[in-house]
Amino acid sequence: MSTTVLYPLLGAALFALGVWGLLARKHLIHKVIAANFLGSGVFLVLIGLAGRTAGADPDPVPLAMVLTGIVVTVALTALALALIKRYYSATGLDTLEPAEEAEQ
Amino acid sequence: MNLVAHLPVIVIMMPLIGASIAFVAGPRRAPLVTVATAVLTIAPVAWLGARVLAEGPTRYEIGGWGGPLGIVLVADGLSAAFLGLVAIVGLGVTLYATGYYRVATGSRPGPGHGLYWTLWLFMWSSLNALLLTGDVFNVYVCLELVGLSAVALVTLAEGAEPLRAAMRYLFASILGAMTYLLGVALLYAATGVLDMRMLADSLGPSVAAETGLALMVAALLLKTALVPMHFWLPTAHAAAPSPVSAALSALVVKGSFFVTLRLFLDVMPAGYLGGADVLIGVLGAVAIVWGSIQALLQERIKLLVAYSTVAQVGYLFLLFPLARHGGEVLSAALLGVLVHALAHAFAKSSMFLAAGVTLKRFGHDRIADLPGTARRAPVIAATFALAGVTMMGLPPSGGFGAKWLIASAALASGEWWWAAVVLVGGLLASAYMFRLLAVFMAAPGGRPLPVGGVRTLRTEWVPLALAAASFLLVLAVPLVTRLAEASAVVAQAGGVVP
Amino acid sequence: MDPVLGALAAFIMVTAFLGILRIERGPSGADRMLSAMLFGTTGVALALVLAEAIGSAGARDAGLVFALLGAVTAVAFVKRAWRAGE
Amino acid sequence: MTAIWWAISEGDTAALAVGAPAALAAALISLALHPDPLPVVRPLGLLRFAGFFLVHSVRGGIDVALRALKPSMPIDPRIITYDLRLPGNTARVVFTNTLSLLPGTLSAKLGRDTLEVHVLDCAGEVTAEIARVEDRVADLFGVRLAPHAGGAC
Amino acid sequence: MTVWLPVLLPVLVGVTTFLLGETRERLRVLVNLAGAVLSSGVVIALVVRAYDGAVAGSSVEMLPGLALSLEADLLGLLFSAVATVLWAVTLVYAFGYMAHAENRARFFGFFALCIASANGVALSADLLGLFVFYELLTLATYPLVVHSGTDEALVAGRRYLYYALSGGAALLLGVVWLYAIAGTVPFTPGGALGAVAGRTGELRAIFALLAGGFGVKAALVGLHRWLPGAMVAPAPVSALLHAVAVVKAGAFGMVRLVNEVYGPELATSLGVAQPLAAIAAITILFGSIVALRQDDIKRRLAYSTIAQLSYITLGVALCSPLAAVGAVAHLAHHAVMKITMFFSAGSLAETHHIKRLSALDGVGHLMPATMASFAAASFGLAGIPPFAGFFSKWPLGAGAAESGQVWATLLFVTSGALAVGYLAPFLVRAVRPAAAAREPGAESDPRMLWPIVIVGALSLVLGLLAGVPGSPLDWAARAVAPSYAGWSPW
Amino acid sequence: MDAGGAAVSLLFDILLIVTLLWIAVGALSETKLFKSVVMFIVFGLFLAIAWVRLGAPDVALAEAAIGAGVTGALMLDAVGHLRKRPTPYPTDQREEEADA
Amino acid sequence: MMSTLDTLTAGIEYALYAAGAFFFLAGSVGLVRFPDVYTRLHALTKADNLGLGLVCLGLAVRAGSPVVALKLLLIWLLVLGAGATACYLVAEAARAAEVAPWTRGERR
Repeated sequence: MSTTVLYPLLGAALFALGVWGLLARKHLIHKVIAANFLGSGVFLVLIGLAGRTAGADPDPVPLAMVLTGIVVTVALTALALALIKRYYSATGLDTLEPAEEAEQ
Repeated sequence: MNLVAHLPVIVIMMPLIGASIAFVAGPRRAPLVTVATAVLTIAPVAWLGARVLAEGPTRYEIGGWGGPLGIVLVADGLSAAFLGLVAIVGLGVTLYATGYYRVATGSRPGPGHGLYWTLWLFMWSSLNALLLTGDVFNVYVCLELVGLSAVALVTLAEGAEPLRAAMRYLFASILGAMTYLLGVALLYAATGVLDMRMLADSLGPSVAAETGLALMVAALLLKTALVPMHFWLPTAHAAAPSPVSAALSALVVKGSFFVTLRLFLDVMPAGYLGGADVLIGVLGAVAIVWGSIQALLQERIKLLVAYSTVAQVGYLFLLFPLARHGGEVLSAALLGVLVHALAHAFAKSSMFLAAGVTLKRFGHDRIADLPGTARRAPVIAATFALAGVTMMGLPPSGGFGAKWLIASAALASGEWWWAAVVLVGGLLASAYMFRLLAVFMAAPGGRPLPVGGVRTLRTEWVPLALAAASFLLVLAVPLVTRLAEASAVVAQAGGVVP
Repeated sequence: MDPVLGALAAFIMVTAFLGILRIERGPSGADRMLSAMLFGTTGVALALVLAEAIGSAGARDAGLVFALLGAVTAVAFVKRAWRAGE
Repeated sequence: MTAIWWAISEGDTAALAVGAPAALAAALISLALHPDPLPVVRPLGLLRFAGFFLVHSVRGGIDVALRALKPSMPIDPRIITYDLRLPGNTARVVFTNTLSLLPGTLSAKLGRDTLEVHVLDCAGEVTAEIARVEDRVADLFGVRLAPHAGGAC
Repeated sequence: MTVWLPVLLPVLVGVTTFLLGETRERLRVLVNLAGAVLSSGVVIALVVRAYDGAVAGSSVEMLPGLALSLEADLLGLLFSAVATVLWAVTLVYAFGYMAHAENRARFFGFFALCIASANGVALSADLLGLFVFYELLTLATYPLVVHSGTDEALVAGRRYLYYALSGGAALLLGVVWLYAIAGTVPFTPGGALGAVAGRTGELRAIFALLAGGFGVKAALVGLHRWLPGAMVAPAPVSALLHAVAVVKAGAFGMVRLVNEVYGPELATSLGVAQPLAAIAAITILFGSIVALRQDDIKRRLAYSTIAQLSYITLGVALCSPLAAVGAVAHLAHHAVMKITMFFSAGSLAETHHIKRLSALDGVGHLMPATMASFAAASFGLAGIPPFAGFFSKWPLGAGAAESGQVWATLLFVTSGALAVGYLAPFLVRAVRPAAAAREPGAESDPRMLWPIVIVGALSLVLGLLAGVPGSPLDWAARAVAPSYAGWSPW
Repeated sequence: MDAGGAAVSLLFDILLIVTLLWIAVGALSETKLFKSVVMFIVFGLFLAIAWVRLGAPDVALAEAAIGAGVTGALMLDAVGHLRKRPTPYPTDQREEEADA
Repeated sequence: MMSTLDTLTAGIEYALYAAGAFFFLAGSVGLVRFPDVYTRLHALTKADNLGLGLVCLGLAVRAGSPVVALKLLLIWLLVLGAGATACYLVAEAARAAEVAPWTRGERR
């Protein structure tokens, strides 16, 4: 019972947190973490709303979606981290914004 | 084996196979592989289009599964039109890229040159999949794949700025994709299906389903860079290597728009998400004005062209408030938007490619420092001029056809203000395009233009050909009309001829 | 959920929760990594207990992965992230 | 290895069909990649070692738990350097890892022929304890070691 | 299909010229001249057929349900003939004038495209086609305006674009709107809007949009500001485009709009013709008075153009058949006369570097043939018989009086006097003894001189032959008559 | 399911959810990068527990292995990289178009 | 109906859980209380692993299936191996970074 309500709510909260982090946090690593929270939140909503509890007939669709989603998220995270490393090597910066101000 | 039954799969797999071969072939032979792939992809796309024209929208269930877990591909006129667009512009971009990334023996190979071919073909394949997929979850996967390869392509440019732009692009892309997936989650919880056709049948009044669809649409708007969610686009499109910029601005943005179109016209029943269509239209109008003004203020050609994309994308969204009226207004507006999407794709790709040549030849793309270009590089100037005419929507270009159709749909619906927006947009486009052309026409003023790089047939004439295609697109309007008629939505609306 | 197993799981979680204090206090990166490793072990326990409580055999496999995870992150930490004097 | 897979898949024979060849292949590959001949583990030694290990790891757990929970926290840590007698890398690694799980000791750095050990309480016959463990590991691999000289902390 | 030739031939010439490039001088001359002569021949053939009452038409579908249609009616052919024939003449002049200029391929290429667009404007069978070519004309003219690439030219070009494209946008809105309520609106003498005449509010707004759009190129006061600046273009451009093709496209649009879209009757009953007439009247006075004060020769001529163009607008806006005939005839007459003047101004500038009126003293002795031609054109413009201008101004004034709008007759008389005022100083100064000794350069290059003499002579000849069938006056009468049911010039 | 079981599982759920949220907020609001990353890894582990709790062991497996494991390792690697002294490119930030 | 044997197994099982829980608690407390990296590692490797072992044992008793029991044993062994390795790696890194071990008399 609690799973179908509480966990989607947790998912929504995590999603909101992720959006906030992605937009408000400056540090690139923080943004990546936030993006992952974003994903986790969505996955929780997916599984939670599917109402899959022990004993119930398992619905394979959300599971398949989440598994795909996790793989995609890891790929994106890997790309983001690789970019961050290159960016840092090139500029010594770990945020997007201050450099912009300097540029203008 | 029945080849016809697998056409959509072939359309998707062809570039993917090409990508793998290009990856294995190495930077020296990859260009050839890519050109071959681009040429070969045209055939199944054309075949698919012909079949759609002959037999109407078709569903393909891969592996014969169907059902919730199987992969369903849908080919209708709309997807065929966009697939054809991707194929033609894709071929142009590929040919151009072979000139752009010349494999100069002895000289330093361009950064990321080897990866370009693989990533580009991979993005092409993902785009084709996005245009063909028939269920909302696979849309998510395709969006992510396109985004992933697009970001990687942007970073092929050297220096810190492309990296910064790519990261901004990536974060926006993730935000969009995740929001979209959240929407899918809610929608699935509410309806239990993912297949677009089944969704169309099972959508009822439900808060969860409406919220889900709203989230999906919002995410797609972000991906299509509708103001105010455009912040990521100009830097990314301007910073990428020119063949990449062209593909991003011309094709990738259209992909997410295509899905929006699908959701609004094929999936949602009329009147669903009440008010959202008007809101989107208003944002589109704001985009036209705001993007054009920004374009007018830019100092560099590529940024100008990128902001022009922000503006031109706005026109696409004028469809939604007009679509409410259904009937002939919808048909005219849909055709107009379709023509606009095509015309803009041709014009925008040609402009980005020409900007790339400008950079190669003159070493920079600062507008103020390019007087006399019309004389030194008449083909480049002609490209910008022809493409510019389409941007402005002046007759007889494709852009004119689009604006005419949209404006007449607006006037027929009684909502004349959308027509006014179209006209104001055209004027603003003239302002920013002629600002550029005027500099090209100016006397060089004694300042010798540095001339570097090598002029090749491919790097100068391919953009010109694309620009000419955008200019002459009116000639293809009958074909586009037939394709629009063969799309699922217009079948409901009853013919496309206004 | 079996109350005993549920209580056990809850208790283990509380102990794991204590470990967060170590992340807060540090002082070095290694100290913080210890918390992550703690969660590796407690995570296995939690997974196994929950597997039993819910009756899902697959969950035990998850426990298996947890066990490896602690090692993987530790390796990554040591090889890539470790710098003295943080 | 196949047996392990059988346990992991909880007796699912279908999984075995996949697992057995995979496990076999993995074993062959790891053999092929390993240049040194693997030291042979003696079954009887293994049994003895397991008993020893279980008893001591329980002791180790109790020991550290008590130290942690006692308000006075009776610890007197030190790092000592221990001269290794065991030959061979595999045996040494097994020894190093075992030592970490046993009461009061924690391997900190495996040198060329020495092992730095962090001891939690320097009070007792720590070095002798370590040497005893080393003997056990040696027994596991069927190696006989010279007696350790012993020494205080 | 013949009706497409006046458009397609110049396009072909233009594209060929671009592709030939800068260096193939001879071939360029050959192609351009051949194209101009051939086009003129085609137009004349069409005219002959139209006089016989056979109107050639053709249409190509552009958008679904939306075709680009051409039709060779007499009104359109008048404009087309003026543009095409004068193109041939101007080409000869331009080969002389541009002999040492840069970027000649570009110049002649766009020049041909301009003529193609002007012919398209002339021969379009409906508002859509007219709009399409009207915009193309803007685009093709821009590179010519900024040809020199100087800052002055660029500024003038920008201003030209602002005005022309804004006008184009108004035009587009008007056309789309009109099509939305009335469907395709083919030009029909006497008006084509009978079916929707009841929607007065919308029709008024549409008229305002369309007249505003045409008014930009027709240089109605307030919308005229681009024209004087655009005179920085090379003289042949000013001559052909600003005296003939571009501005006349606007005036021609007005004629089509009033006579063949709304129809004189509807335009009067809607109350839209009268304000247009008033604005045109103000423009005439404004242009004439400002012209009086200009010292720069080309600027003086430019303001003169502003005034004279509004004769045409006023003529149709009066909705009197005779005045409309005068207006349409003035389309041709003014073209011939003004082109003579611009050619002469170009020769003066190019051969003797004279750009100001005050520097003109004694030039008549140096360039007698040029100045004689100039004089012929001036007499015509002032409305002195038997020069051509008289035969458009007379019907204009008479028509105004006939329809009871005597104020307009008075206006024509006044502006005739003003024209004398701003043109006489040219002639007076030309015959004055030179203040300083001039180098004996005499007449300009024959390639420039002969065209001047020919068009100058035409200013007189067209007047002398005004009564002959086929003269602009006769032609205009035939073109206008169908718009006024029950009216016949004979 | 008896009342006691329900209560216990509710307790467990709430405990888990609060922990997850707390760690997530901590990871994002933390200024020390390394702390954030460790918290992220810990978050991944707890999330895996949540998957187990939701009866999705396959997801738990994936989450633990790649969500926390691989991602965590990659992040640690990136954090390590970000501690090194950067070696900036030449100041020229144009795109690569400048032909060599 | 619960037989005596069942009661007995349940008793053993719960006792094992309790013991396991105790060691988990001790490990965490040690992690928090101990003064430096090395000592904390002691707590982590020994107490928690023992706790896990006991819990596994309890679960094995409960499951009553030899296969599951074997699997639990394997998992425990794996955790032991991984834990010990990780522990060694951290300790070695700490040594390499010259983190001085805490000695008695020092205040934290």
